[in-house]
Amino acid sequence: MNPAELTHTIVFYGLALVSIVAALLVVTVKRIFRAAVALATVLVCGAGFYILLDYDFIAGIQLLVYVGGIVILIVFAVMLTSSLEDTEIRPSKSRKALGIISSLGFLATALIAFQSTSFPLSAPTPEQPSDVALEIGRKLLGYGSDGYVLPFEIISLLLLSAVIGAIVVARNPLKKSSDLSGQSEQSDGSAT
Amino acid sequence: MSFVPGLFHWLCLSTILFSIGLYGVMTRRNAVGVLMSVELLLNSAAMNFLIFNHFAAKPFIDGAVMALFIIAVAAAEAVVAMALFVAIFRSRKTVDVTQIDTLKG
Amino acid sequence: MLENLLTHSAFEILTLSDRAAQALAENPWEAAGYTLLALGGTGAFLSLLGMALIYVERKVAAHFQCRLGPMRVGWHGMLQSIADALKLLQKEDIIPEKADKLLFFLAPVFSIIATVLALIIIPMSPSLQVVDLNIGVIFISAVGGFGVLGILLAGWSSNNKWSLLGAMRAGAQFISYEISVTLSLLVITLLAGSLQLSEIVQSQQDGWWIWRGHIVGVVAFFVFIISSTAELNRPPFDLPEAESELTGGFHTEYSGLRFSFFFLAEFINMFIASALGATLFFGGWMPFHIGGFETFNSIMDLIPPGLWFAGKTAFIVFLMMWVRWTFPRLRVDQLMRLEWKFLLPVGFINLFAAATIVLTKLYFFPGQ
Amino acid sequence: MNELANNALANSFAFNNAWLIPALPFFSFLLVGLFIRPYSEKLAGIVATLSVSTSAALSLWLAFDYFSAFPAGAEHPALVSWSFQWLRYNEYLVVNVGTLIDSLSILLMVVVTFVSSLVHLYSIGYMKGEDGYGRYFTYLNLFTFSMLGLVVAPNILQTYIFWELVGVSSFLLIGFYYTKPSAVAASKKAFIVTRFADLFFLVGILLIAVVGYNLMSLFGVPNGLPENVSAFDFAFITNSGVSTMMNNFGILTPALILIFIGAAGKSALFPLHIWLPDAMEGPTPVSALIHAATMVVAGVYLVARLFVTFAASESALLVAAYLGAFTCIFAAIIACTQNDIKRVLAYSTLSQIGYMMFALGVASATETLGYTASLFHLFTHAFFKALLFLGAGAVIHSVHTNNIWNMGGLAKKMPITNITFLIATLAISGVWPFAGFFSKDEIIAAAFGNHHYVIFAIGLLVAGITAFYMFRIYIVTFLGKARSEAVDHAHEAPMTMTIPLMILAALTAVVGFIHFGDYVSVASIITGDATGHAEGGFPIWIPALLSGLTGIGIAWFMYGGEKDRATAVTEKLGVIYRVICAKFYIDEIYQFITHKIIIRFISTPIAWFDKRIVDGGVDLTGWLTRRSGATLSHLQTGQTQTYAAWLINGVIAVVVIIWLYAS
Repeated sequence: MNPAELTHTIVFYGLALVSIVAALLVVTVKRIFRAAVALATVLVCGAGFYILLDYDFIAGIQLLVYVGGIVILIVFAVMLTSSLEDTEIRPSKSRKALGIISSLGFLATALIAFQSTSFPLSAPTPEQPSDVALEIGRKLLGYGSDGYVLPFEIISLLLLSAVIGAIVVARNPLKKSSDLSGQSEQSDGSAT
Repeated sequence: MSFVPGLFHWLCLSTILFSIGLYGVMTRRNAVGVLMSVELLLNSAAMNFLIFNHFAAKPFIDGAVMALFIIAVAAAEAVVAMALFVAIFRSRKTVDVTQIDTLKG
Repeated sequence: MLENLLTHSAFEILTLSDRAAQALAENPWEAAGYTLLALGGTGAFLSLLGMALIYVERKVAAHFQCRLGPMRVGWHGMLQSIADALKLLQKEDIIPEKADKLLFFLAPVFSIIATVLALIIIPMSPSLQVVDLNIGVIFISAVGGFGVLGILLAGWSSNNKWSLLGAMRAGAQFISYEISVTLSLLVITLLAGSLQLSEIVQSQQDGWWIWRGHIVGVVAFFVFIISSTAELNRPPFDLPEAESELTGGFHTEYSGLRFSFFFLAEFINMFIASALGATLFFGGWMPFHIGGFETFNSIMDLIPPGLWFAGKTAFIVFLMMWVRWTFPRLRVDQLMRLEWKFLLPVGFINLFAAATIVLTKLYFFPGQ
Repeated sequence: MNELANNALANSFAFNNAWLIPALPFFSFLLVGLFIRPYSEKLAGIVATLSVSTSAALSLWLAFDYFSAFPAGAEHPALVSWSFQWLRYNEYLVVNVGTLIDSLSILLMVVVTFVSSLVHLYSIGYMKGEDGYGRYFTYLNLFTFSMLGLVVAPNILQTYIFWELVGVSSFLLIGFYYTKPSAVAASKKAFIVTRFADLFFLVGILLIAVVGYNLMSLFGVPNGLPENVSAFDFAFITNSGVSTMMNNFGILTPALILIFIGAAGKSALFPLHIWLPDAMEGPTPVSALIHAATMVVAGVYLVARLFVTFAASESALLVAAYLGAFTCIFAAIIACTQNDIKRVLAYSTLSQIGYMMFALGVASATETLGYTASLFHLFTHAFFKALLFLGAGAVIHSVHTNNIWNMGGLAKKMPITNITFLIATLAISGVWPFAGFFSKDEIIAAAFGNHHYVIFAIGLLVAGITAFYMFRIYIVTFLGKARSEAVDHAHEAPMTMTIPLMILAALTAVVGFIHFGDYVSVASIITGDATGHAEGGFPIWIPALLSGLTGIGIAWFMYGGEKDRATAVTEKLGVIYRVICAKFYIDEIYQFITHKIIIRFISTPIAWFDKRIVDGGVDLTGWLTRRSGATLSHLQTGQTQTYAAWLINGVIAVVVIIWLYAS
């Protein structure tokens, strides 16, 4: 095992350990804000995994969108809907058992499936495209048979409608003001 | 079996994360917690795309594109979910999913 | 070596991580040495730079207000910052009883980590850069998220309504202005055709993007400066810590060393934003070049790249301080209106214009 | 086919765009009904009238072009000027929608559009100030469209569709005063009775189509027909080879009798006549349109259209002949006793339709005078009967009553109406030189010429009765003294009403002189045989005219003088009079049959079956669904996480099952 491979292996297992522990914290911790921090950890580890897989660009996007956007949104949701003293009530025994059985069942099924399937791996040292970001850009805007311009546009529409929908759902119907920015401030204040 | 991470190791990792997410989806009482668990699921799904892209189709980049799409969908989902939580909290003063059962038969 | 420096085309990028990787193949101990050097160097740089910036800020503020500022400790108060640091270290570390202690502890760490992560990819000179990620631009806006996460943690875990309000303001402000920053970064990415910071610097060897990209570059620069000032929570966008309303905002409950972490992070972030602005718009360590004017360019090359970088960064830092002591603080609705109704449309139009310019090669000195 | 004449027609605008004739009223129906009516009622009437008048002008143009290309006495081919495929079941069962142009359809188009446009014009004055003025014109347009579509149909299925549309629009028109219970009842009665008859018609069509299709599949397309002929086309049905083959299978007569029942329903032959007198509940111009020129002659038109086929089946024609003759005398007798001016006219219509029908019935493939006579009578009758109705409408409009015994002495008050009504009365009574004389004479001659002496006798007798009852109402209405105060306030109708009257009166006076047989004869259908005139050796017009004059004389004797001789006569007749006056109790017999027999012995058990078994079954399904839903709804816990657990475990179960199945 050469030094590069060794570091690769060590980093993988280290990150895996951290992310699994953090993921467990996400689903079990009683204080929801701590769960959010654990989630951020999992996602950052995810970015690390992507770098290990040679997808630096996706890792950057993961950090940008997940940590810079989604986690902050989740934290906002936490802030708007609960307070520091709130701790979550434990789930009922039966539900917990159901959850454990289902997730372990899924894990077992999936692992057996992986074990019993032979995947068509690519050649030992294949060439990755030199500039992944450039290639992804070409793919996203390509409208040939292997282009993704249509899904790309649909995703844009999805995001737009999600944003508009979120504003419509969350705005306070009692307030007549059309000034959204002022309104979000007021709902911030009323929720705390 | 070698300890150098190969396809199987990576798949194990993503599956474990996915299972943990499933457990969270089924047991979390706080709706925001459920949302976080769903993010775990999405994250491990995106990771699966990249894993297979890396191990099975390295000269191509489609798995990465899919991962990008998943991230975008996750963002949209988080936005809508947050708006819904705020609206639900405003009307019911709780985001405990076990208490939101108006559709009970 | 000197010859190499004189011909600008030979600015060889040799980052610390590259050297570590090279060394790893030969001698793992050397690699460990480079890693330690990077960590230690960054830490030392961080604290020194922070203190220097605090001193500068105080001096600049004082002179804007026709005062002298610190004068007692050292020559013209040069050692004032060190004295302040010593004072902070000695202070009692108070943790509120009802705080979430784990998160309360983590919050300043997050802030500092964010600054360190951002700092390591800034190319300060051809040979002074810790790592040279090929997704530098994305990375630097991604790690910004950690900083704001730290602020949110601090606000939440303090269990204080002022802190919470400040944190939420910070979060909203960051998410909003992040879009504009990214849009203006994308303009330069488009012009330079790369996400890697060192390549962006190299792409400016015929001239800095702020004037090679003429209108688009200038607009992007101003959008960048305004939005990053807002992201840094610096006045006039300092609503998250507005003393008059929130008694300090998210760091109300912090004291001593932890408080100094936030304080330090804030100033380092200002440096990072300025350095990024300098790198993207003013060519980073690239001397002032004009495409085709070989003689002029080689004269300019006589000034070392590190000095160029320091000068440009200092200029932008001064610009930010100038802004701070010139404009009054905005209201929350004004803040949001500025972003969503002004900067965002401008940013989009600018990005579109930049794409057009790149396609039609209307910028100055298109590739020789 | 005459190529030269065909070429002449090829450049004719009216011929090439014959579809416009029915389409114009349809477009106007949409336009008026949807857009103009809500905006301006007055404009609705004008637009509707203009569109139908344009149609009338177009059909006159078409007639001119057609008869220029194929002059009098020449062969008159049937041409399809425009058509498109609407439904295609298989190669022999194709339904086209198109316009068939031959002398018969041109005759009907001219009559329908002409009378219809005059009725439209008349209605502008007559309906003034009524509620639903615009709606009225919308319906009128729809009705005109339906009738025209029926007339130009090149295949029997299109005929059937428009046949039903005529039924619907007549339903709407008869029930125009839908706030009046009697009008509602009358419209329902008309619709149900004709609909009942149409059921037989449809069965007849399907019988012919199925048999025709099978014949073509077995033996190929008959000689003399194009390859792409469909079993629905008139060209196919009237083909002599086809009718011979169908006759050999014994299918022709039943099918034709079924179709004839449909025709009898629309043409109100006994015993399906009961709807027509009641249909007088509609506005009087509607009666003029429906009962003079259009709907009731649809049956005659249909039989005439299929005449060649009917001629191949002796019995079907005999049924038509005797039923027509019976209706003829039956309705005439009832007409003598009615006091409602419109009802008298209605029964007179029945009687005249009877004439037309038996005239068709007495014709045969070789003795075709009856065919020509029937259509000639249809033609003249359309004018004088429309005139009579419109005149009656004018009278009613000014006196506000239908009862002739409340009128009298109107001649001086309404001179134009009086004169035109008199002309029409003379025409229907068969007095020379008015139109009725010629056509009725020809019918009676045809009956005599083809050795149907019973029918000939009936025809002569009815000619007299017709003259009697028509002069009865004329004398009572217009002559003598005023019998009520309403008459004192009577005044002449407005111009929009008198102009149609005058036009119709003029036509009634002259159309009899057209040598009709040259234009419309069976020869135009049966190719090659250009004969059509079976002149009797004996001048038939003398007894016919005498019969009519006798009737007039009796009427004058009974009602013309100062004395009330009529009462004495009715008293002498006693029971017979009362039976006649009650219209032979036909309505009561229907009532008895439907209520006492059908409802008690058929409908009640079926209703029980429907309510208990069918509805019970449906209820059982509903009950089962509701119960199982209520039971299963307990699975619906409202807990999203339980659903998630179900989902995941379901997926795992499916995967496991697939594994087990695969291995």
